[in-house]
Amino acid sequence: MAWRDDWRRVRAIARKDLTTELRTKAGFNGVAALGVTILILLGLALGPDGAALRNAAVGAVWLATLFAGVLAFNRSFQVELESGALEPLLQYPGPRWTIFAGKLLGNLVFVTAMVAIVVAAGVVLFGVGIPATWPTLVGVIALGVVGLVVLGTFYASMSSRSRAREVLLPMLLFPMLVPVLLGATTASKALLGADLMHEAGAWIRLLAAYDLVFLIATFVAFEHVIES
Amino acid sequence: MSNGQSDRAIDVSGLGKRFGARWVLRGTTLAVRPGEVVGLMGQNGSGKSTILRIVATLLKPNAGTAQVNGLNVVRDATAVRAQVGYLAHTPGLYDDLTARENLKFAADMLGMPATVVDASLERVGLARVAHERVRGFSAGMERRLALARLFLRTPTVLLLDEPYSNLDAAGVELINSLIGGIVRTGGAALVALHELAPARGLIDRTLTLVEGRIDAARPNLVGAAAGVA
Amino acid sequence: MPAPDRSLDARPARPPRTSPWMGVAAILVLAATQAYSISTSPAEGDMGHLQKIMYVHVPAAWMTFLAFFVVLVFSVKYLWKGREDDDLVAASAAEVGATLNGLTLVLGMIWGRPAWGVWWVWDARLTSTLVLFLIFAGYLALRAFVDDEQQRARWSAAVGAIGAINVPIVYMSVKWWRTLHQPPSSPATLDPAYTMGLRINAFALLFVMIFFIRKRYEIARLERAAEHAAEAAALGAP
Amino acid sequence: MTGIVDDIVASNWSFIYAAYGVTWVVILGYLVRLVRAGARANADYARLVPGAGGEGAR
Repeated sequence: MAWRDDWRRVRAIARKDLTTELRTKAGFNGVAALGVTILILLGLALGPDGAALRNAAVGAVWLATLFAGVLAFNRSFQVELESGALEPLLQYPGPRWTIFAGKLLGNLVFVTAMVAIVVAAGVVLFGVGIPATWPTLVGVIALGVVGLVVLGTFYASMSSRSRAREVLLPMLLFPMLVPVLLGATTASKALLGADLMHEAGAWIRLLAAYDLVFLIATFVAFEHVIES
Repeated sequence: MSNGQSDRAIDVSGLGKRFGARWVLRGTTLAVRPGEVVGLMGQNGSGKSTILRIVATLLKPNAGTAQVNGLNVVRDATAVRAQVGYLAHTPGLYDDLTARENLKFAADMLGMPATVVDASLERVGLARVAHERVRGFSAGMERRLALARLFLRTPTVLLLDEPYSNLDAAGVELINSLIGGIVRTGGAALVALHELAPARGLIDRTLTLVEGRIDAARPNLVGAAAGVA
Repeated sequence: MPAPDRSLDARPARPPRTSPWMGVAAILVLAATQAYSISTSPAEGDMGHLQKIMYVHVPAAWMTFLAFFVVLVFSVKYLWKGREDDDLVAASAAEVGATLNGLTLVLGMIWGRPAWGVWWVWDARLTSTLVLFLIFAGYLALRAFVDDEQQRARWSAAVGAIGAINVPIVYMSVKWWRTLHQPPSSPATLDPAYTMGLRINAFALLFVMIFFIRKRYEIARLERAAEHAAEAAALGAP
Repeated sequence: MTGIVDDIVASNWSFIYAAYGVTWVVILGYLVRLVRAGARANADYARLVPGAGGEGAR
């Protein structure tokens, strides 16, 4: 029965975060708009040659996702800090990992929605043809998003409570995401081409392993990190 | 007495806590027995809130120990949290959720059935505005809603931080009925106060904090008042 | 398994001091091994005397990884036991490791310019060393930006352990990223004439690093001991 | 050795000097940092712990 209570807590936190986001709207719209703006700026910086743009599309989309995503993670803890809600949250009985899982779930939905917009914008703006292997491509994006959200949520739980949080989160997060960036961009590029060298499979395994390793590591470490 | 039953609901011994270089608690020792309501007096910054937050497992002490029903607040934090009801100085509500959603969230986190939510709203007199967002609430309404969270279940130890501020006479009555209800079932309460008046008749004794220590020389205000009367 | 509360009597006495002569000796030995290997190593066929940079670059890279391994071990140990000393060892090793890491990168560039004609190549080892540097720059920034020392210890232990886990993954991913697109620049197969020089230099630098970490740790302990003394005075402990 | 190789070798010496120069600047620089931090910590300790007597007492 305990796991049912825990799952109820996880859902409650995710639902609460998403309801707040939905009602304020400014948050999601702002983050998604930033992602698209970064894409447009990259297009201007790299264009106007069509072939060069198509070549750079994958990198541009992932960079826009990383930069806009960083804003989402600090936000999700800001909600707790602004109204002094973190203390009651920590005072509830039940294991602390449920807090992390709830935040993770909420951020996953938030960032997935944002990525959908950024990818759609990237396809249009950079003139990318959708390949026949698109379901695999969606899988690659999903694996990349999970890696981003797991570490982003974990580091934001600290950076949101430190001095200079706007600087600290990217400093901690971006170097950690190098394997995600390389894996997601290379696999996506391979799938957009014909994947003649069959390299996408290896990258997908790397992404999956990365997600699994850090999912476990952050769940273990979160309990030590969340307390004040 | 590391776990199980104890003759002390709250047992704080030699507690030290600092924030940066500033020492807020300097070896505080106090105890509250089951069925007892103790008022914690002292000026602003004397460390009242810090003691409550340590006992509520929200802060870790730099020195000394604190126990709730024989459970150590650092080692057995999860078990302590299940027994303690804590009302913070700030309401800690989510502004963009309605009153009812805020309570439903608390019920989910506490593992209580959803049915207690409406009863609790009724009890604090907020049933009428249950579907309004907290953002539009007055300070007094926010405090009532924060209080409603404590009515969701029956803790054995209540920790209240300045519960009477921003409350009208009816609100004061609510707090007192909450404390009374807990004490009748053998629970205990530690209440941080800056004036005794609203809690008179309910408080068994008072302790006064001066510079992070219990001042032994200060008279028990409840006893003193009784003596005069 | 949260960190246990520290009771009043668990106050550390004045920490021991490593003799400064150990540092002098380590640094003199390093100078001697460098002089020996520079003067005895023959000029290499392709690169001439340029290979002499290897005697500082390669040991610096090895010691960087070793230092961060120490960070990993003591971070995990801190999360497990909650002993303040472990946090201080991890912090000291991270600081020394980041310094050596920066040195490794600069030496790599000084090597790359004459050897390859460019200051930087996106080679697997160079790139992952750079990422490692960034990860631990983040670690040190976190330590600088958090004031509460219990919080700082817990947070940096988590960041240190998770950052160290990432190091092999980064290395592997950068290597694949390179090899799947173009052949890697062939690593110079090492002639036996150079291995001896490399080994003794690595050991000399190891002694210097151990001295640095120990000294840094002792200073941190001394600072903490002074704070604990102030704590005892504030609490009026017997 | 041919003259061309000699030229390359000669030009490379400046990079070798640079490499060893940087190494010693870093090592000695860190050493200086440690010595100063150590002196400061010792002074603080001697000030805050009466009777400890700074160097190695207790």
